[in-house]
Amino acid sequence: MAAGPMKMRANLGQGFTDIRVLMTHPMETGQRKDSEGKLVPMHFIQNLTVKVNGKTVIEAQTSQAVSRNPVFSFRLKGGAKGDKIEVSWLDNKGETNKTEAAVA
Amino acid sequence: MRALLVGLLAVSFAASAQDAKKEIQKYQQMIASGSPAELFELEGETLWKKPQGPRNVSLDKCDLGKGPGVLKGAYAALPRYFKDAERVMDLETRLLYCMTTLQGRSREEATKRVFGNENEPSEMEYLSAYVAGQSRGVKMAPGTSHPKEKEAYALGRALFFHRAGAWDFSCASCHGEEGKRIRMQDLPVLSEAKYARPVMSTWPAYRVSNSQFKTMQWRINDCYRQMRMPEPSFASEATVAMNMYLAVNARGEPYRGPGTKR
Amino acid sequence: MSRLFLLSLVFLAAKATAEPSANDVTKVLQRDFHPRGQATMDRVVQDGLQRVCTETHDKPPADVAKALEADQMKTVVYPQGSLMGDWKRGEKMAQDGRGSMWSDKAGAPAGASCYNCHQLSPKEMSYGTIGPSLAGFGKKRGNGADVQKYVYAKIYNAKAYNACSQMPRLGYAGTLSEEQIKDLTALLLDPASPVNQ
Amino acid sequence: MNALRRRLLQGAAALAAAALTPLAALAATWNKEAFGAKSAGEALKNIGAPDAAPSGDVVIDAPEIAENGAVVPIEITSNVPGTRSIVMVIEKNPFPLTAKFDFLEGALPYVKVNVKMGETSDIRVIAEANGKRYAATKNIKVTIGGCGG
Repeated sequence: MAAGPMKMRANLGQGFTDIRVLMTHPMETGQRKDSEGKLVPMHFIQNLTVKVNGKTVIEAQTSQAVSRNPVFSFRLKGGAKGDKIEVSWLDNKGETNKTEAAVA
Repeated sequence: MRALLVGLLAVSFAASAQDAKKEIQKYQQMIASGSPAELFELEGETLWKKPQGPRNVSLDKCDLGKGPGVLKGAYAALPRYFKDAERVMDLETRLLYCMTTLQGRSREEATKRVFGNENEPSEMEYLSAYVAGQSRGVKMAPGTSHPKEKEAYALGRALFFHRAGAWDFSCASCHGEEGKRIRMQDLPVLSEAKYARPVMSTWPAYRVSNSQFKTMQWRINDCYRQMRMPEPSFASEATVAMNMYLAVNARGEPYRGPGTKR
Repeated sequence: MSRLFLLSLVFLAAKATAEPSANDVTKVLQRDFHPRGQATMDRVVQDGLQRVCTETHDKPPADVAKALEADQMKTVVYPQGSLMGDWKRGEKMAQDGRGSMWSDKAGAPAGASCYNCHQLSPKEMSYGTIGPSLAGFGKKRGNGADVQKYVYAKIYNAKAYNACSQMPRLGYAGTLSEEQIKDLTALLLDPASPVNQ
Repeated sequence: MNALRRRLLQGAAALAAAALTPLAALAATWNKEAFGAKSAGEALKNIGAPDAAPSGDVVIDAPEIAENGAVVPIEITSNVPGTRSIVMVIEKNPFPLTAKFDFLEGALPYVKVNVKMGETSDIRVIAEANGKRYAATKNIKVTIGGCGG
């Protein structure tokens, strides 16, 4: 799949909030050849931001070594049902996507 | 002394083999808990509801055996006999039927690209992910009462033990004996319920080795490829029969897929 | 309605769900499979050995097995001279699982898939167990002419020693060349091979 | 040319994206020197986390054997109070630096992610807290799975 849909779950755990976010992204390393033997150009997520109720809590920089269709899990201190979590990414081609979920 | 040493060596060897098995299991558990399979269910839902074909209608009136548009538990009851088509069908065979009858698409167009790749998954793959996901928690109960269903099971069983091809393989060559593996992969004895259940209750599945979502039709197709056989035709009676044999061997198991595989 | 008719109905119903014969299955394969690449349709036609193994679920009567094995032995063609090639090439081939599939380029050298089913070099941790471990194979048996001949023939046609073995007939099937089988023989028997360390 | 300017010059797609993207995301930095480094040491130095002494408070949970190098699940937890960042390198990858996570107020220093490994390698994690660094290492064997066809 090319860069596309995301899905997120945020659940209240024992004293923390568990976040699991799935992203559709090829995460191409630039070293892989396609079926015709041509190198597939690099294409990967470089930045990731996690926000809670509009406030940034995690910022990440990532390389092409993150697996295709990335899955990240994070944890937040405390939290409450209904807290709005937003995760967004930006890749090396300037493409971007984001998803939102309320803590359940 | 020497015997003791040899004994110790054997023990440590056995221990390391045990450890390796444990670590592989841990690997499998960890990838399953962080699987992108759900993304395919999401896309599948969009496709299910998207009007397509000459009649420009979606698949949401497709009858997968539980009535038009009923998805809950439909996958867990497949394969089964369909009176309208006068044959036993598995999920993909039935989806193809709906594409041709409801959407008015030609079989040729609808089967042009049944197996996708990592860049472009196929419509069948997305749809299978979505439909199968609607059976989570439902016990697998493929059709076993209609004579055609019995026939399909018997044919599937015969196919399973049938040796042919350039390398003389049958399915049972790899999946016929307990405790065997290929490379590091344990081989399930698919003729037995104990082994068929965990396997069949987690297909279709996301395969991490090639970042692709794969269906049962693909699974059977790729086994025959590696058996050095010619290619089974998509949705053919033989492939549905094989699927039926495996599903019946797994019946009673709550469906837990779409799963994640190596 | 005559009793005979009723009986024949019962018989037909029973027949409908009875296990299809190997012949029936072959007909299904001919109808439902299609050729692709080097995997041509002649592959679905069973030879006598495949037929007997299918019908007996790989447990043919002893005398039948014996006759089949003798028959298969006749297919083995030994090369002139030494049967030991280069174990390094053999090890590479043993690791390679490709060959004879529709996805493989016809005519390109095939792998031998050995590690899929056998342990060979103790250094390789990823090995299968469908076949017996071959670690230390040559160390235990030496590499005399008889052992070389046995190993070469076993790889060329495994069914010459065990009629319904799950091991492919790699030489007989045309998957591996004479040169390649010699390299594999060396992998098992050469004292310098990792298999014998 | 700095990364931001280059990104802004990347054409219509990027501009369209920029218009829709909150400023914070657009201004995000990506340490090109560190991610482009071909040795773990250089990468760690460039990202501002030169190697440190091992600490039992940084825990890497991962299988010791991965059946496939394309997806290796790694779970990292820092039990060092006040952990602000976690840096991860895969020593034998062509570009070892894999990720840097900055944890601001409200986040726990924990992450689970699937990564690619070209071959059997050490994974090295450096956590930073109160200006000090704490390291953990785990070796993961990448094996060959399946029939290889």
